[in-house]
Amino acid sequence: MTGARLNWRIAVGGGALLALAVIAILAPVLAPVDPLEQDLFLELLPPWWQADADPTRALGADSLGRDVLSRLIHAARPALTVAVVAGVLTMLLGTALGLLAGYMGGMVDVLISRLVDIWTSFPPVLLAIMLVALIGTGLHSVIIAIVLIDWTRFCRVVRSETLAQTQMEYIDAAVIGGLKRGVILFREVLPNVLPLVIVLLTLEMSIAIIVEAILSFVGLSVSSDSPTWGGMIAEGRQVIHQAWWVMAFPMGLILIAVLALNLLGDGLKTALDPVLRR
Amino acid sequence: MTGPLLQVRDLTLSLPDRSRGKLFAKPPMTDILRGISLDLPRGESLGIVGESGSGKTSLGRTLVRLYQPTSGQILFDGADITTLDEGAMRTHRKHMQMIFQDPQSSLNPRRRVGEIVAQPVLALGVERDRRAALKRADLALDRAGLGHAFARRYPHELSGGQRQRVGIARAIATEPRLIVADEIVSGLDVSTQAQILALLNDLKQDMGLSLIFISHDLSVVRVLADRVMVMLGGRVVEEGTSADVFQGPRHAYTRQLIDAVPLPVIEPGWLDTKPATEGTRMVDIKGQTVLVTGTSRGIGRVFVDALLAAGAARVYAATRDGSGSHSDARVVAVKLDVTNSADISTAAQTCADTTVLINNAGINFNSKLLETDQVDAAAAEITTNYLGTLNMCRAFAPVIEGNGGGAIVNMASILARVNLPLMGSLCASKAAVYSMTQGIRAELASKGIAVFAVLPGAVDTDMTKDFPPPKAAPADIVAEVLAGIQAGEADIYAGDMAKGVSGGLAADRPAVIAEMAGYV
Amino acid sequence: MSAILDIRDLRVTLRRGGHLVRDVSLSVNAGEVHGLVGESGAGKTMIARAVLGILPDAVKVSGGKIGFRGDDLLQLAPKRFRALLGREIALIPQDPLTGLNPARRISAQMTDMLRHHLGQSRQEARANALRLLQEVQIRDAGQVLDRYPHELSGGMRQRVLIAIAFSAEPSLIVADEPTTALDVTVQKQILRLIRQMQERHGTAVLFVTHDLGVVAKVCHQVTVLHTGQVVEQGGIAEIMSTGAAPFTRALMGATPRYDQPADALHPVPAHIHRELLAAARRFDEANP
Amino acid sequence: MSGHLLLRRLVQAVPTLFGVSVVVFVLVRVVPGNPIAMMLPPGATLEDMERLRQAYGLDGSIVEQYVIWLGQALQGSFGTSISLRQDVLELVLGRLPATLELAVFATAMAIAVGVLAATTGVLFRGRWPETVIDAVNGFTLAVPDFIWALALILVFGVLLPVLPISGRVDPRLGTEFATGFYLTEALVSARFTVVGDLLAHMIMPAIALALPLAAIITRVLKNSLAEAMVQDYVMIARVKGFSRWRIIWVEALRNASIPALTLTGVQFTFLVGGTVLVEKIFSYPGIGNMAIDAVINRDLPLIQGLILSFAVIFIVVNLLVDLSYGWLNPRLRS
Repeated sequence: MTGARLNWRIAVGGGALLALAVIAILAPVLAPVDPLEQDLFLELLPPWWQADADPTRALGADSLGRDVLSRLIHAARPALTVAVVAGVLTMLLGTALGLLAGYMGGMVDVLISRLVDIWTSFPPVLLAIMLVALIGTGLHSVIIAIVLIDWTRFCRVVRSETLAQTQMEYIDAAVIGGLKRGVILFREVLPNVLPLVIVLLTLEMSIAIIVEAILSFVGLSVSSDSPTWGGMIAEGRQVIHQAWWVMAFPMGLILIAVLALNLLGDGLKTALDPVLRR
Repeated sequence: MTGPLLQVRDLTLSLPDRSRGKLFAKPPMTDILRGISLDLPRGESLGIVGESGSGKTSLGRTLVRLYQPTSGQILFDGADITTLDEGAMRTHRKHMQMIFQDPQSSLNPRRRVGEIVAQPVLALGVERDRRAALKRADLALDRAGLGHAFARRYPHELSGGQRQRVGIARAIATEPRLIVADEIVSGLDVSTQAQILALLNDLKQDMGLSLIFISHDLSVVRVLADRVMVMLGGRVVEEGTSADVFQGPRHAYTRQLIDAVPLPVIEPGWLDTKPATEGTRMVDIKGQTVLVTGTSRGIGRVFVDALLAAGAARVYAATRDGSGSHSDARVVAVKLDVTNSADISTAAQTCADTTVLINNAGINFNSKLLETDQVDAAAAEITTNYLGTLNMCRAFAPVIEGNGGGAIVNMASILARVNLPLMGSLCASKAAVYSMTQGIRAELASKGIAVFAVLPGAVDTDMTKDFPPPKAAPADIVAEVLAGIQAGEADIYAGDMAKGVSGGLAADRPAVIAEMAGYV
Repeated sequence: MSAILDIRDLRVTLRRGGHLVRDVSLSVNAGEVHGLVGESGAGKTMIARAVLGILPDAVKVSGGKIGFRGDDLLQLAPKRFRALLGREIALIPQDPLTGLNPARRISAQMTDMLRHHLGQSRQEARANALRLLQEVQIRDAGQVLDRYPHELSGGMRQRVLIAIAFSAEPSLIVADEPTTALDVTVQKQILRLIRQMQERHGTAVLFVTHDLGVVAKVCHQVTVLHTGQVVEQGGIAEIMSTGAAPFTRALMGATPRYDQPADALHPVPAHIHRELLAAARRFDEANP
Repeated sequence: MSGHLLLRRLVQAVPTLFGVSVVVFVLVRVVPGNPIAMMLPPGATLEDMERLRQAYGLDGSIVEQYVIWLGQALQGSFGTSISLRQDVLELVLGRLPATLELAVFATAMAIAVGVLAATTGVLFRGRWPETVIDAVNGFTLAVPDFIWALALILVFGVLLPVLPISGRVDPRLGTEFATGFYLTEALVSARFTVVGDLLAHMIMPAIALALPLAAIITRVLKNSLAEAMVQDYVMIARVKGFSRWRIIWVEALRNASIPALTLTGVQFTFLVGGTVLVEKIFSYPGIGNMAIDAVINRDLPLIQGLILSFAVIFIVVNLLVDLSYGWLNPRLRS
């Protein structure tokens, strides 16, 4: 019974993500028009099902007459890049520090935990905006900002899980069995913490997509002419009363990406647990 | 090789007690093990029994150096392993293995049974090659009665008994000389338990193993142990061959433990029998409200801290002038001069929740009986030491009884049993206290109040500065007194000197009297 | 003497199939302690829980009746059944650590039923709680009432739970391994207390345990269970005698005793388990 | 003893606040770029720059600068905002009440919804209401406040225009307020039209902030409730004949609240952090909205002041959470 449930979660979540990835990779091929091409005659053109629609602009056009569909497709590239790169880097940094704090204890733990305390005393969105404002806009800065802000999420969870694992008697058994400290950490503790980390990674990827969108929304992500979902939302917000769809489509895509990642995470959580996997 | 496989000398273990931490200060240390010594000959098995909190599990873990002892010495196969670091320990680990209490948490859920059993074989260098190690694991699994077919399974696929067999296989895979088994059958059904016990018994004989078998269940220990050690409060209460201990326990606590085990035989009236001991009821200091007299100095002051550490809910610290303050909020200063009956009756009202009374106040003029100017010193000693204590008992016995019972502890002296003419008048007053205490004990026996007489030897306080050594440290005396109360020893001989004199009196009374007389 | 509890052909089944209790009958008279003995999976806890109406979600009663002073508990409307619980049927649980709510004072936990079901005033209920605590030999009963569970020792907590169980003078108490989690010296005190209280109040007790030693000391009647079937039933003297059923005798032989050396211990022979398992299978084939 | 704990927490908060101020300080000054140039309006002269450098004590080393800033901050002076040319403390205190009212309102809503959903889910365990609650919750859990805010605007502001999409109060009402706590003040002085208008403005941002928190509370509380419901003390309560609803509320909820509360404490900081963006989206005049502008204008003194006030809010919330542990768990009281 569990088997069937986790299958659909992983299948639907993973399938949606795979589709998004394919779209991002093949964007130049798939996009019907150049996303940067402006056509003032097509300004705020409605999508295909409404009157006055243009069949070459299936999802309508924005305030500068650019094709919404093509922009959506191209914007999948920065979104997914940020999700993967920032997600993985955040995971590496946060997990390393969390393992260290949880396993070493003592001063190392106090130091890392205090650092996490300080870090989480900043409103994360504000910190992201500030970082990007300071190091300059662009994909790199967005990624750096996400890593610098969100490592605490991994660190906290991994630390407490590591602590919980070190209370287990199998760790004592490993000491009696002559394993070295480092080996115990990597061969015994880490495999038990890893599933949690992977689930967190899917969560982190969805957060990265959102943060990227937020930064674009505030105008601080990639350069303003290359399309991003957040940027499109910001533009749509300006014309919301005349053309709601300009904002609605990128929002929908973000929603799909985020839901897919969460679904995948839920599915993996059961799939990676040897006891639940039965 | 000859000599015992494991020798432990005076092992102590203290761990920080985080439940009693204060702002900024480091948490205080709690003694988990206090002065444990034992010898384990090769091929023998030692059972360690005790109730929860006795320190038996901590002892097992300290022996295999999962915990670092605070002091003392552990010799394994002649080598001192007390302070070895993990790297140096590894050469010994091959020969000393452990089976854990909880087979669920002691097996890594993400490893197959075969890998779990092979792990120490590889890590301890018994085999260098992974395949050879797995082969050895198969053999160990066969030997543990599980069969090597289980090597491919995961722990969660096994039953509790099967998991415990994996734990056993892991422990025997390196062919150790010593195995420490901690409560390994406590979660199992009787029929599974019997199988596991039988298996360990076979392995012990086939492999010539030495076994340390820790359990709360005396009956289970009897099955495997050649010798038995009974623990209480981090100390060894009694030790001996298992036949001796189980058939003729010497210590009151052991007797009480044995008496409480329900055997599967019909025995009308068993439920109502109380242990027939020459001792008295055990009293747990934890949660009690204790009144201690004479806390301005010496033993009295040490008592206050020791009682707090033992978990007393409140301590009334009585001094003659009611002075003194303590950082712990549980301590209440009381003005109480035991020679003043008005003080005593006031205290009986203000300290109406007292459940344990420790009559510690006393004076000492170091005077001989005849070779002294006046009889004043003797009168004062009798007034304070004897009458003061008696009046306190008279005032507080009804208080304690009203609170549902408790204890009275009277500080006498080993000199109550033999006169040291150098301070002859003091000895007489202490003898009076000792005699009076026995009488009170009889009177209060049916009222739920345990009465203890403490007979310490010379203690190193300013009151005894003229007394010749050896003198015990106040803290040691107090620790022994509290241990005696918690173990239900009626007469508590605290300190080596007191035990020595007491033993001497039993063996050759005239010799002791002559020796004491010699100090004049 | 009439039976307070009269269980007839009780059958408990997993909702997804598989019997846990296979047509067990037993009866408990007033003033009698009836031991329900068996190893894990024998069905003893399921029977106890069926009597209390607190079977786990995955399990249901699929046959038989549970007679309680003339009523069949299984046929009773939920509201009437709840009205019986606590007042007429009470429970002493296994674990004194989790048996008391850590967030509520002892007084609240002792008086809630007296107040809400028996309509006593706050003062009345408190006075009754105080009297009960004194009856279970707790010193400073007044102070204990105002404490939280974590401030009491394990033995004290079990005494409080016993006091709660007896508080409405029920005619039946189910004791579910009430001393398994306790130290042996405390266990003896608690066993003594349960017997004293039970004798004083004339209560019938269904005593669930895996420990034959405990059975020998506190029970009048015994039902020995294996795989949800009754292996043997009778007075304590019969069960403890050499004429008992092979499984009972084997279980005795497998129980270690401090007064006997190691070679007196014999694991339960495999064929005894096998025969009982085969009987269970035959039952399942006949009653799918 | 509560005093003891309080003191310990306050003492622990000092290094955190210190750390926060250092991090902000270093971030803003170490990163490449001339901080003065960042502060100056376009068209400033070199002299202006020099004057400003001295005025802000920026001619010393970073340590000296920090010491000067800290000295003034300890005396309650956080400097003057560059872009708004007003005292930072005044600015922050002027905007803070709006954010506090919004955050408290949203939190209250989240707790109410979360507790209700969790208890209902456990009450109907294994039946359809639980399935519905789980499904809705799974969805809500995934969607961030940012998306909720925009979706709410789209639906209730544009497609079915029933709610105002920006501001805090309709200026046409012409109401005067004596304090910054408009909602509290209007309630106290019984001006119910104003209360209605304030709520209409607040409801959408509050929902956007509350939903993610409510979802988390629901999930954690439901799990811990389900765990509590199989404890022996719950079994005892059932055997005492109490109803399932009473058992959930009287016996289980308080014990189950502890893990939920821990998380609420952590998540509340995310909620407050979320105000930054949500206030921006709804043009709601709180400190979050101000903070984005401050960053974009590189208004250093204002950024410092705002971030420190966020840090203080977080610390106070965590303090409250710690204190309520004592209430929920008597064990922590002694």
